[in-house]
Amino acid sequence: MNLSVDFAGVEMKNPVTTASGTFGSGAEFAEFVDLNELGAVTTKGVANVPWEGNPTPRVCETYGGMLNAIGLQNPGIDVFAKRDIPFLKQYDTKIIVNVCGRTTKDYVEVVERLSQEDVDLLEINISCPNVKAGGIAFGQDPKQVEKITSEIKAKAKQPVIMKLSPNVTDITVMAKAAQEGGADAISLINTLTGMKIDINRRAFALANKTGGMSGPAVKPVAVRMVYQAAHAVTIPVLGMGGIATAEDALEFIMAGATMVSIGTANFHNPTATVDVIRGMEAFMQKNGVKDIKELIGCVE
Amino acid sequence: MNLSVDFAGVEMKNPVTTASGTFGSGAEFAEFVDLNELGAVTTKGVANVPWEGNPTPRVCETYGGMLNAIGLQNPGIDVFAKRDIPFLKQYDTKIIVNVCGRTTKDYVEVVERLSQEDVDLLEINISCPNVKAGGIAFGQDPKQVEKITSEIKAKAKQPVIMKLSPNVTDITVMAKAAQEGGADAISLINTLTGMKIDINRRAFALANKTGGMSGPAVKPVAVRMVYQAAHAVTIPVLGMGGIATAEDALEFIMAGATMVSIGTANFHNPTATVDVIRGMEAFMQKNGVKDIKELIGCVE
Amino acid sequence: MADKMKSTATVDSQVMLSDGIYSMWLKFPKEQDVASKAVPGQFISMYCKEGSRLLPRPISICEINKEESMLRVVYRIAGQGTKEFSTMQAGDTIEIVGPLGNGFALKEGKNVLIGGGIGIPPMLALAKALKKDVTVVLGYRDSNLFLKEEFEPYAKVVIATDDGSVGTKGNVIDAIREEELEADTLYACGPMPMLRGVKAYAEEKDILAQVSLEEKMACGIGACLGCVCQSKEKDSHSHVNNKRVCKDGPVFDAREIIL
Amino acid sequence: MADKMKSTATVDSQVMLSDGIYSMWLKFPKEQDVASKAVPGQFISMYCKEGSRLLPRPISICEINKEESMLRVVYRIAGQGTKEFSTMQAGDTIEIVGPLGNGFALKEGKNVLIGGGIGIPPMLALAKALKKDVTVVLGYRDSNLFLKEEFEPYAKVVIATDDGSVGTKGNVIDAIREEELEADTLYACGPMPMLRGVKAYAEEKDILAQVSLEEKMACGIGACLGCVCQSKEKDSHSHVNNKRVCKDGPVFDAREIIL
Ligand SMILES: Cc1cc2nc3c(=O)[nH]c(=O)nc-3n(C[C@H](O)[C@H](O)[C@H](O)COP(=O)(O)OP(=O)(O)OC[C@H]3O[C@@H](n4cnc5c(N)ncnc54)[C@H](O)[C@@H]3O)c2cc1C
Ligand SMILES: Cc1cc2nc3c(=O)[nH]c(=O)nc-3n(C[C@H](O)[C@H](O)[C@H](O)COP(=O)(O)OP(=O)(O)OC[C@H]3O[C@@H](n4cnc5c(N)ncnc54)[C@H](O)[C@@H]3O)c2cc1C
Ligand SMILES: Cc1cc2nc3c(=O)[nH]c(=O)nc-3n(C[C@H](O)[C@H](O)[C@H](O)COP(=O)(O)O)c2cc1C
Ligand SMILES: Cc1cc2nc3c(=O)[nH]c(=O)nc-3n(C[C@H](O)[C@H](O)[C@H](O)COP(=O)(O)O)c2cc1C
Ligand code: FES
Ligand code: FES
Repeated sequence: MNLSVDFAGVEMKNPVTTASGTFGSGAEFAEFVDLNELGAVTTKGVANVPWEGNPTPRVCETYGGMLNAIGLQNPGIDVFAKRDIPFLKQYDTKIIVNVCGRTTKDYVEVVERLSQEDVDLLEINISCPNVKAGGIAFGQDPKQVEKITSEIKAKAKQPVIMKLSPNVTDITVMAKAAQEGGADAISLINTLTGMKIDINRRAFALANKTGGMSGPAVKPVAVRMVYQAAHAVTIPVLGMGGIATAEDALEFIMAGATMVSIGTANFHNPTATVDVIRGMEAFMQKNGVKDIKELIGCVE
Repeated sequence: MNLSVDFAGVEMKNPVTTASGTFGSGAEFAEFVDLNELGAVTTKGVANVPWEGNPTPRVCETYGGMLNAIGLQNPGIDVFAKRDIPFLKQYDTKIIVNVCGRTTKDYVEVVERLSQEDVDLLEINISCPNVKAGGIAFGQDPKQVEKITSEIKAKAKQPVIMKLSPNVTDITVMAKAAQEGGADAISLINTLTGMKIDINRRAFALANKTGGMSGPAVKPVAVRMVYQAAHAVTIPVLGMGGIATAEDALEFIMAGATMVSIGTANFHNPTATVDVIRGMEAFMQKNGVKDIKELIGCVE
Repeated sequence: MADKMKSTATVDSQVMLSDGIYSMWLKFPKEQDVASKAVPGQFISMYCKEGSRLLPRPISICEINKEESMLRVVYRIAGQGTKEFSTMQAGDTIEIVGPLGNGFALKEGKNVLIGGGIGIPPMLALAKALKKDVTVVLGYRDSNLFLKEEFEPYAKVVIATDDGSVGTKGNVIDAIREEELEADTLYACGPMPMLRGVKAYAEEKDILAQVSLEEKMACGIGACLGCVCQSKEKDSHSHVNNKRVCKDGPVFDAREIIL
Repeated sequence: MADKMKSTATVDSQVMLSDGIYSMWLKFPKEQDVASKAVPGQFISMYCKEGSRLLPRPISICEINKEESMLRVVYRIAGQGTKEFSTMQAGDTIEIVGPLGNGFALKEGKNVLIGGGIGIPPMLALAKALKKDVTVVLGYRDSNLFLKEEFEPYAKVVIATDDGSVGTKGNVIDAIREEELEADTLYACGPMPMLRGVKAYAEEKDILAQVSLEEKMACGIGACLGCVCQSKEKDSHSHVNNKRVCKDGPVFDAREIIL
């Protein structure tokens, strides 16, 4: 039985990674799962300098999901390179570094800095709904998507995954723009912008008013967008949004994703990542699937 | 205690109506609830001629919600006017007729036909994701929104509510376009486009491949869009998307909705509409709110 | 007006009949009349407790006990919802809406009831209601029969199995031909290929066939138009060639619908 | 590596202590070591069965029984999740992750423990662990006291109530001043205004105060950065002025954080 996939030129032992921001840099979850079992670890967004993030409350629960407005708190690329990369290098898993920024220059600075580091892929977050400048602003305009992609590609030593926002009218336009800009892959979905009001306090549940929605509730939107995007471009797709079980992961793969990320599920099941991998193996065993690649995009 | 609201010039005994397509024209639910208790009944979309709708399966369940691709099956305006309007006129509730079409001409034909009928408001569905022509195509382009609104307004005898699609990058642009076109109110959200794959059959759960997502799972997106839209326009907002309880309804009202619709909740609780009304009364009682209007948009 | 409601039933008993097939008796508050209104061929909408599963699960009525205000359902574990039901124990409560749909029209003459797989349960209530001249043809996959003995007091029982381990090897129509059963009316519930066979057989013999259909449902009461089947004539409700399985059915005269 | 896990605890007993306040003893499989690793001030993440509620509910450890592999939690019904917990009965199972967070540092000298409202429970485990020179100041809204008697074997107990119905009328700091309590270390858990008062009092008296904070959490284990509080110095993990309540806390030296 073969679970390995080639993702943008990187050989992964299986198609499962973590969704950026839900797994830190792996240290905390390493107490619950063996990181060696994962296809890759995708790290929390990192910028050129440390970011404070948003005031609290930063998270709240919603029906079958959650909202977050962390605001991309991160220690900056220097600390990340010194502390988090060496930590992850101890494990036999690929490293996908998620990059955030306020300006194109910010992004490029991080990407250049990472070109000296031994990491496998870069995931560029142009779709965070929780920061005022940068983030989602890039991800909602195809011209900007193409431009920032090509500027990053000009400097990047590792293959580049552009992470797209679901808060758009037509995801295929954004997927194509990323491809045009030279992206090696795309990942989606980032969070859907949402809001919760506490009617008893007559106040927003999050200090930031709006937050990004994730978890099982968003899965149908994510599967739809992965399907549409996978049919619009020729570069591989990293699918995510509400994956909690192997069945969920297989839905994304059958819709056209070459890899999948586990995000919010880690919060209600700290072993979700390895549970998904084992469940995929069990499904393949039961259904006589010899190679996971047979399933990628098999539902047309 | 006063629950009545003025919605686009129509006095409603309370701010609760039904979401189009989830309540038929009221006949089936009249066996479960007293329609006289509702602020208004909003009927299933009706076109100038009968529509067959989509092949089955047309509905499927998702985590905390559902997908539908009914495809706007309806008997056409003639049968509707002869059968459904007289049925609803037996009750002391307002009538909001939801209108669908493939071309602007289709919409205008229905609107003109309804100008002779004793109904209270028109809700124009320019946001149905489940039909090939018309529907959502209008609702995703601000120029089209404005144009179709003004053409409908030119013929309409009743106040016009434009029903907006959530499958857009910026809901405020669409809300403003509707207002520019002369809309008397806007309603949102229609369904989010989603997809489900049955991994065991390796097939789409819906014959139409994609469907519209509704139910509690979508509520945070709906509340966010209602808040944004209510702050972008001066016309009143009819809010919906995942409302199942009085608490949910109040969240929309505090976000800025003047009225709310109960949709998918009717399927898991046939008395959801009146339960919401009673729950709102109880909340007002407990919190010393004399007039529901005090709560509209109270969270800024 | 407003005389129907969601009812809270209490599980009176539940047993596993066969691999993955459960039988549950539900008891209703006397004043709610759910059982006394029920007729064979109708179904109830059963609701899950788990809040991530919102839509009703339509399940046919297998037996009706009006005196005790009880209904029996027999169901197969098909997914998470039926799995949830299968863990329920006597004394647990469950929300239901029903009885829903139209039920079978009871005819005079020779009645042949045809149940395939999980379409068998509704035939039991029907066999009991028809009382005389009843033959029931039950189609199973293999020798894991269920409910068979319970039919014996009310009907002549004929069996077909896919693997031939019991009765006729083949499908229910094969069994009818093999046993040379004569019928004035057929009543059928089961998988689509079986229903197509029943419809064709009825046309061949020029007899009436009432077939019970399945479709994915959202409201279960006729409001959402989720569960339609194609009808030959323009339906009087929809004015297109569509009938609602939940409200206009689930039982249809086979001549009226396209399978 | 990979030595922590989600544990399935069994409810050993549950009782209501006061209006809306419940006490539950959870028993863990011996091999999982949850109780034996726990220290006062830590918490556990409790998970709902209902699938629409996905995030953990952080609840402080109120008592630790290592011999029996049991932990006690005392919680108030604050919303749907705690309501779900309150319906659980002996024998029911619940999923938890823990023990989590850092716990109180046990100090020599005069220890004054301060609990306000639902911040009282963790003080019980602490009082038992500190053993000597323990005074506990408990702040309640009114005469609906809970846990008070359970402290008596381990500590001198001082009460403050908002309405003055028992003990000092006012807050816990009012009670400390009224009773002229001397302290080398304060340990506090309760609402934010109370913690601010404790921090100010400690600064005034130039003594150590350890305060236990609350914040909305998503992961509960330090990975998501959902639950931060503002720290005076740049934190060694985040390199900004933020500390994670779940991982770096919930107990902090009051001097290190901005309340
Ligand atoms: C009129 C009618 C009568 C029925 N009578 C019986 C019966 O007596 N015994 C029995 O075992 N089954 C019966 N079924 C099928 C039964 O409704 C499904 O097996 C059940 O809903 C599956 O639910 P689940 O949560 O286990 O499966 P899931 O696949 O997890 O269900 C997901 C969703 O799909 C719907 N769904 C799945 N399968 C079907 C289906 N075959 N028909 C309609 N909806 C479906 C569910 O209701 C739910 O909304 C009947 C169906 C209909 C329409
Ligand atoms: C470290 C820590 C220890 C705690 N110890 C106790 C205790 O011993 N006894 C007790 O009664 N309560 C305690 N709380 C508060 C308790 O976590 C909340 O009351 C509980 O999570 C509410 O859940 P709910 O589903 O009933 O409420 P809801 O309001 O429905 O919960 C919705 C979401 O908000 C979160 N939430 C709501 N209130 C709080 C809160 N005050 N703090 C953190 N998250 C919250 C919930 O976890 C959930 O994710 C503690 C909180 C923290 C952070
Ligand atoms: C708490 C939290 C923090 C996140 N931080 C980031 C981030 O730093 N960068 C990023 O690209 N996406 C971030 N995301 C988005 C996730 O990576 C993922 O796209 C989204 O949550 C959908 O997947 P899920 O439903 O499996 O969680 C974050 C999500 C959550 C819930
Ligand atoms: C089965 C079904 C049919 C619908 N049909 C229509 C329709 O005909 N016209 C329309 O404008 N919206 C239609 N909608 C959308 C709803 O009116 C509503 O906008 C949406 O479902 C969100 O609300 P909810 O989550 O409360 O259901 C339909 C929704 C469902 C679930
Ligand atoms: S399920 Fe709604 S009409 Fe049949
Ligand atoms: S809750 Fe995730 S870091 Fe504390």
